[in-house]
Amino acid sequence: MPRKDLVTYPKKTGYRKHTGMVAWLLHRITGVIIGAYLIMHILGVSGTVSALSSVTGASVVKALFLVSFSFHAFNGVRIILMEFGAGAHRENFSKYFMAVVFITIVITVIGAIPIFS
Amino acid sequence: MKKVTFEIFRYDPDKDKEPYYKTYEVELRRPGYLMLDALNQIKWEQDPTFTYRRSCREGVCGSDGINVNGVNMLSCMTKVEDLGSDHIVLQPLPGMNVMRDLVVDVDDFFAKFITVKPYLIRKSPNPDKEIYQSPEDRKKLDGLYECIACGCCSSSCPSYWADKKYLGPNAFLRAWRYLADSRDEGAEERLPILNDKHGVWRCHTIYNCVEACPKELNPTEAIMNIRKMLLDTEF
Amino acid sequence: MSVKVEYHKFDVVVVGAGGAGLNAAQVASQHVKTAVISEVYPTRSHTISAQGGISASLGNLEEDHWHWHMFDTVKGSDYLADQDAAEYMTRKAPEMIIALEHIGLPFSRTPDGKIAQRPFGGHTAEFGKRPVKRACYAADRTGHAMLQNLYEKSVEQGTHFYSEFYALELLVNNGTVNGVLCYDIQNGEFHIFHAKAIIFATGGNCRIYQTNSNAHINTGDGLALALRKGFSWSDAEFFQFHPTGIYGAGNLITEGVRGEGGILLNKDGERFMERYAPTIKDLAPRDIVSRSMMKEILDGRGVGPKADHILLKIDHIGIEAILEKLPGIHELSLVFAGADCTKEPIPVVPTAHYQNGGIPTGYLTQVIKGNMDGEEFVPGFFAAGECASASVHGANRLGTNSLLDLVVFGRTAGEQAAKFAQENPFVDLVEDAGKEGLATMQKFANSNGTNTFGPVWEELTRIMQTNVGVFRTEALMTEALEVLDKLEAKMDDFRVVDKSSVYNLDLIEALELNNMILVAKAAAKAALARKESRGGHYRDDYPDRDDVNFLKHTEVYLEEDGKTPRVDYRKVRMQPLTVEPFPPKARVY
Amino acid sequence: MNNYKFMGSSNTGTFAWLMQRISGVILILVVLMHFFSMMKGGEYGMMQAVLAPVIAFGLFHTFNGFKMITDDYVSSAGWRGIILGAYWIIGITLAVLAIKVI
Repeated sequence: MPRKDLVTYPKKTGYRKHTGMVAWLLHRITGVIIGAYLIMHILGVSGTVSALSSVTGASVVKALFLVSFSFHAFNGVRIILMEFGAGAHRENFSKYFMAVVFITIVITVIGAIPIFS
Repeated sequence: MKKVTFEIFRYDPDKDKEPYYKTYEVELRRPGYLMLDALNQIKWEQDPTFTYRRSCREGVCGSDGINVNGVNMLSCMTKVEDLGSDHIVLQPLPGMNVMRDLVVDVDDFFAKFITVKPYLIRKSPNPDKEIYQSPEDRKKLDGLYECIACGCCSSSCPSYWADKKYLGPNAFLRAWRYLADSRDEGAEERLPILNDKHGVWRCHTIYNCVEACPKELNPTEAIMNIRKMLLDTEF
Repeated sequence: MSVKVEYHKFDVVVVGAGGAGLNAAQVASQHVKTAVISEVYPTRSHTISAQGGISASLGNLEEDHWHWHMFDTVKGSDYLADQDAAEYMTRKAPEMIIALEHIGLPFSRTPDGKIAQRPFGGHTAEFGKRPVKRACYAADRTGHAMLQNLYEKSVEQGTHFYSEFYALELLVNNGTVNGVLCYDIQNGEFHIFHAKAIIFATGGNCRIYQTNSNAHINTGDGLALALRKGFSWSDAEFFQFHPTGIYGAGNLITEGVRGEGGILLNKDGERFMERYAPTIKDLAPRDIVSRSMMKEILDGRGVGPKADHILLKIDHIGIEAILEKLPGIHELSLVFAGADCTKEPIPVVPTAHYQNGGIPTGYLTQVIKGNMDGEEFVPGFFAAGECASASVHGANRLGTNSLLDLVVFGRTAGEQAAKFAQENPFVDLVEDAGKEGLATMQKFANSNGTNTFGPVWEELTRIMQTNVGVFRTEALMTEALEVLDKLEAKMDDFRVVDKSSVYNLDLIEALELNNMILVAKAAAKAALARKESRGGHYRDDYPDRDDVNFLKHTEVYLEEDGKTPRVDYRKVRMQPLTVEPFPPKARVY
Repeated sequence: MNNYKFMGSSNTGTFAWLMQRISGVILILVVLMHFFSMMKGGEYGMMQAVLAPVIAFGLFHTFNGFKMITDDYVSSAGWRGIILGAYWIIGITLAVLAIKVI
């Protein structure tokens, strides 16, 4: 049936963020950061745009890469566990998410020492 | 008596150029006062022009999915006091077009639900008696056939908001209910529909559907099972 | 008054998309072009709330026979059922259940893979000797599973759906029913469906009671449409009060709870049904249990601070059994009663549940017009489900027979209507067809009086609950009729505030209320005229059954003015199709 | 009602989905190896056994990930074609540049 002027949804409050949705958003954002880092790194190291070498070599950028990478990697593992294992249950996924955050912190701290020393 | 403010999305295409929000005060007249009681109170006592869907009022017909303080739920199963807030924002289900007030257009939602061929497909002839099914096989359908098609899951899914052709968690749950049925022989016909750019691969395991489902079902698990089945058939 | 009306032509049009409507549509679509009109989306019809099961003498767990089932049905109806229809339904039952299973209904299973069955109220073996397991079930979501399967099946068959369409008028040309006028709730437009055959499957009307188990849409619209066109409402006084509605909310707790071993307790913790029905106790038919519960409450043995309800105890069957067989009940009692039924009893009270009568039909679902002199079929008009009366339920329906009714008669209606449509040409619509429906619609759409929906509806449900409820007397019902007349007058001074053409719920509620008042008046008038007690109709002033004067169907017609009910009667069809009739006997359990 | 009947005729995603998982798991190992080895200025991080999978799987995983985001948010077939084409060009260019370094 044809309808009169349907409107889309002007949000007063956005959809409530729970761990699953936060994890997904972070996974997207960190993915883009890592991708950008990889592109810049290759362009820099290969000498195509040598200026980028110093950008990707900067300690802060390296640290940012490390945080993003650890989160993205272990959240990826979490997703695979959910997909193939028995992880796809209500009770599990917040626990898994907290484990990912914990591992990310540990790896970042381990990496930060050589980066900044 | 305790009073709660409701800030409700309003839009009437006949007279409003733009949607707006209107505030109502609702009395909670007994312990366990339900969201639907509150909506009825507003409609019958304060503002008859306010419109929403409802029918069975016991959480099985799936008419009254709405977005309450940013989460999708059924108004007839939600106790106002359980929300723990004196200020409640009601919006129509996100990701669907608004027809009026809290009423959304669900034709597209039902079209997607039907796309996955949600009926028993039999290749072998039926016996004269019932098709035997062991209690263990029957148990596999628990958590699948209880779906009430309220749309809370699909409407909570960021992939569904982004991709208008995405079939959505509801359709996959429905598809898996039949794929998992020991009596069904329609996997060949159903899988190509699910194995698509707008099919199961658009799911990013965000879990909003699981959080939103008022019947506590698990569409994400159904999607994962479909993926595994696809993997088995292709490799 | 000129409005744009869109015309559609179908061989068969089904009004109502519950179990009966969808089953009819699903079958008719296999033969002819079929449309379904529904006030809500099909999967949201009230069949979805049916819980406990659907009866059929499959004999999967113990010996059973359709003849025993027929006996139980006739006895349960207090001998008011038409016995040809009762035989037809119970004989067809096993075949229909198998057909449902073949389209995918996820029945619970026995260890050897057959459809599982459980006992239910009033179902017995060997003509009343002992309870029998006859109800096939899918946990406690039988109706839910069935409705969705039927919807999916009818979509597969290519049925045309018109969802959120509200029927305004049944169209008749010279005695032949040939169409229906509808209002598109979503767009505010009018549609006329011109058809060779119309199937009414519009459901019940228990929203006229304060405490009821029905959905917001069960307002008796179909009955009102049929009444206004000169058809009758058979056995209008018989309503079923289900014993176990949740106290305060009215939502149903299935009889399957008692089938699985649940018991009713009064405030002394006494299992009082042992006194009222010594043989089958808590599994007596619903009218008897409801009445016993009300007696306990009136005698001061009710539970709670106001001593106004009864307890239903189920926790003794164990938490695992509850979660496996009654998961929906667990959820419902948690939300609506605040009671965890695995640990504590559920507070319950009788709740208006089902309209036993309906538009009278033959056992092949053709609508009939009749009185004591005889009956004749109406061409092109079929009815099935709760809105129809074949009649298999008579004065009281047995649990699980309603799902069976809508499956058997829904299917039959589909077959018969398709056959009728194949054999007969279209009958032209009369000139200005739909005039009356449009006029009613415009009257309310433009109304600017003083009364609004809320107060009138509250008054209506209150008076029906107290005065035309479980126990009835001449004085109570006379008072009810007076109040209903006043309420009807209020509808002439009504106000519909909402003037929008899009999803105007205010307008729909006004139209529904208008129908509800008509239906309530018809019911009260029929109840007043039946001076005996039978099944669900219990008169304090006439406590005994009177087979000499009242072993006959009530037929309520409307007078010429289109709003005053007139009570007539029709003979009960006592002759079954092939077996010997069951003569009326005293009804004890 | 809209018709979704013809769905299922376009590309399938099983292979891409599976490869995204496999490459992801391998990348965790090799990238961490490369990263920490380079931190210490070690030769180990420059070994071809480490770098080759970093480049191959890294580029695949990156651009397949970008493609997923594109699939989510870009519905027009034209734009999608242009963007996916750009991914291919950039991906191959980067691969050539990276191989030259090794």
